[in-house]
Amino acid sequence: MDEATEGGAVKRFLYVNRKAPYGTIYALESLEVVLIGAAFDQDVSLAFVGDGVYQLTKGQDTKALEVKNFSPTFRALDDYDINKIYVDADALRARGLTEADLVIPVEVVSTERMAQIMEGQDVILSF
Amino acid sequence: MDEATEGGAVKRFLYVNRKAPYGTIYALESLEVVLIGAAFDQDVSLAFVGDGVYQLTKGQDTKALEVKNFSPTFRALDDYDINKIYVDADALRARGLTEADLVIPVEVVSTERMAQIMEGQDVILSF
Amino acid sequence: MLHTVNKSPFEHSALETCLRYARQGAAVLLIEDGVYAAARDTAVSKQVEEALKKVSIYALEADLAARGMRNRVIDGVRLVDYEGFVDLVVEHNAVQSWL
Amino acid sequence: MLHTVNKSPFEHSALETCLRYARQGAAVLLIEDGVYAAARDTAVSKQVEEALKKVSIYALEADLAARGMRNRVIDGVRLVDYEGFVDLVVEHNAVQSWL
Amino acid sequence: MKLGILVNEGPYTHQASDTAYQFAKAALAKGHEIYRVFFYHDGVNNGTRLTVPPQDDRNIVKRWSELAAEHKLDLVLCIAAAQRRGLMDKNEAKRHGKDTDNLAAGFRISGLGQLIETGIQSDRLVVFGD
Amino acid sequence: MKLGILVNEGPYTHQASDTAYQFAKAALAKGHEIYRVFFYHDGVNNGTRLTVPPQDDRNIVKRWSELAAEHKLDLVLCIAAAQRRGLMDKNEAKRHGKDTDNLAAGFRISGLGQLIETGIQSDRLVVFGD
Repeated sequence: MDEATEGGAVKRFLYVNRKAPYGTIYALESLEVVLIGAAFDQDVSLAFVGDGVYQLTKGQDTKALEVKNFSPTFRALDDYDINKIYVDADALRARGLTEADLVIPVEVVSTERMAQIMEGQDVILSF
Repeated sequence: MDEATEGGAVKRFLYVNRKAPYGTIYALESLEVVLIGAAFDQDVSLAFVGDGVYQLTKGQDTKALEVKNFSPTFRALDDYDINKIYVDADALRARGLTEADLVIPVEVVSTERMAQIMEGQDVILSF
Repeated sequence: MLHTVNKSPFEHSALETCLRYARQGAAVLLIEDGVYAAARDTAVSKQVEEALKKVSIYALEADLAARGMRNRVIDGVRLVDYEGFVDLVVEHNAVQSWL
Repeated sequence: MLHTVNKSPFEHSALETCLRYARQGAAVLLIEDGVYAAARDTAVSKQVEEALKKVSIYALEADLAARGMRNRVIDGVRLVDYEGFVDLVVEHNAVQSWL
Repeated sequence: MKLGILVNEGPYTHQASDTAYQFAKAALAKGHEIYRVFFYHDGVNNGTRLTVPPQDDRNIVKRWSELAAEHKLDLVLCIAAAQRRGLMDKNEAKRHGKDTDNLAAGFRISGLGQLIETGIQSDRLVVFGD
Repeated sequence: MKLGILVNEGPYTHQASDTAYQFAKAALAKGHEIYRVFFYHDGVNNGTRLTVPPQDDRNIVKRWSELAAEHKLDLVLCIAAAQRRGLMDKNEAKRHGKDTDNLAAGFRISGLGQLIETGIQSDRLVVFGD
C-alpha cells in the first residue's frame, strides 16, 4: 500500500465498463458516477472491456429511439482531468473496431496490461 | 391453421424456460403464469432450454438463502393435466445432467425436435 | 416463425441459441443490443453470414443508428423500422423472443 | 485481488472474461448463478479446472445448495459461507465484481 | 390484426419498455388493434406515477399513459408482481393498510389470468424483456 | 474493518439485494463496520415502503429497514436514479408536486457523491448487481 492510500487522502478508483449503451442504462448511469466523482480529486481510471467498448463508438444517432446520445459526454472527461482511459485491444478486435472508431483518444492495452491496471486499484466500481 | 385456432377455442401455448432459478425471479414467476394458465383449458407445453433445465434439478435446498424452494411445485403440473414437458438434450448434456437428475418425468428431445415443437405453437411466452 | 434477439452476441448466448432452433425459412429480427450481431468483420459475423443461408435476418434500424452501426451492416441483413417490425409480426404465425 | 462472478457460464461471458483478467494468485468467488461453474463434468468444467492452476476458486455454499449443486463440486474448488465471503473481502486488497 | 404485448422490465433500466412503446405506436399507426399491454416481472414498475425523469429525457410512464388515453389502450400490471415490487392502486393500498398508492393514470392492476387471456384473444403476442 | 456496499438491482427480480443483505449481516456478525449501503440503478427500488410480498416469502425491504435500525446502518438511495424510477421521500415529493412519497423506514435519498465517499472512506467496497 502506498503513502497516498495510507493517509486516506487519494485513492485509486477504477471504473470498469462492460455494458453496451442504450440496451440498458448501466453505461449512462456509470458515466454520471464518473462525472460526479471527478469533483473528489481521486486518482481515476476508466477501463472499457467487452461490450463496454461500444460506449465509445463514433456516429451514434439516437433520434429514432427518443433517448439522449451521451457519447459526446466522454469528450468532457478531459476537462475534468480524467485521462487514464484504457480499452482492451481484444475487445475492440472481436468487434471489428479500431481506435479510429472511438470518440475520444484512449490507450489501447493488452489483456495482461489491463490485468495489471486492475490489480493496482483501491476501489473498483463495475457496472 | 387448424380448426381449434380458427374457432378461437383452444390455442397451443408454449412456455419457454431459459433462466436458472434463484439468481433471478423469472423462473418462479413463469411457473406462476403456467399454474394460473392451467385454468384456461388451452393446449399447454413447457420447453426447458439452456439454463432453464436447472429449474428442474433434484436436491435444491434454499434454506440458507431464505427463499422458497419452488422446485417441488413442478410435480403439481401433472394434476393440472400439464404433461407435455420437453427438455433439450444438449442443454442437459452440456451441464452434466441426465433425466435422472430431474424432479419430474420429462421428454428429452433433440434440437431439431424442439424446433419443430416451437414451430407448431400459437402463443410463445418466453422468460 | 419470427424470432427476436435483443442481446449482444459477444456477452450472451441468446443469438447462438436462437440460431440453433430457427428452422429453414424462419425470420430473425435483431433489436436493442442484439443489433451488434448485424455488424461486419466481427468475431461473430461469420456465424451470422452462415445463418443467412437458412433464415432471413432483419435488424431494427433505430437500434443500429443509436449504436453507430448503421453503416457497418453485413450484406444480406435487411433493415426495418418499427412499422417493419409490426409487419414481420403480422406476416409470421407466432413470435419467439429470445430474451 | 478478489474477483466475484454471479452469472452462469453457459449463458454469459462474465466468467470467461474474469478468468482472462485474473492474475496468478488471485481469488475468484462464484456466487448466485455463477456457482454453476463449480459443477463437475460440464461443458465448462475443464476451463475451471485449468483456471485452478492459476487462481484460487471459491463457491458460496448457500448458492450451491439452493441449486442442488452442493455434491457436484469440482475437486479443488473451496466452499465458503457468507462469513467466509466477508473474510475473502478482508484478505484481499480490492474486489472486482464481474456482473 | 389484434396484437397483445407483454413487457417484462421496468422503465429506463432496460430498453424493453421503450421498444414495446415504439412497437405499439407503430402498430396503431398501421391500423392494428392492441388488445392489451400486460406488464409482468419488473415491468410493473412502468406504472408508477412518482417518476421524475431528467428534463432532457423521455418520460416513459407519461408516454404510456398518454398513448392509453389517446387509443383507449388497456394497460394492466400483474397484481402478484406489483405486490412484490411496491406498486399499488387505491384499493390495494387500503386492503394492505398502506398509507398511499402510487399507480399512474391509465394503468390498472389485475391478475395473471389477463395475460393468458391476452394470449387467447390476440392474433399475436409479442414479448419484450431483458 | 470498514466495508462499503453498492447494490445495483431491485428486490426480488435479481438476487443481488439478497446477497448484499446476507453479506452485510455476516460482516456485522464478525464485528466489521458497514460504512454505508448505497443503492444505485434499479437498486433504489429496495427503498419502497409499498411492497407486500407473499406471506411465505422474505420481506426484502423490511429486512433492510430492520438491519438498519439494529445496527444504525446508513442506507442511501441515489437521488438521480430514484427520480427516474419513482422513489421519493417527503421533501422530494413536495419539490416535484407529487401527492405522496413512498420511501421506507431507515432509507434516505442523497447524491452520487455519497457513493464516491463510500469508496474513499471504506477499506473495501463490494458491488452487488446483475
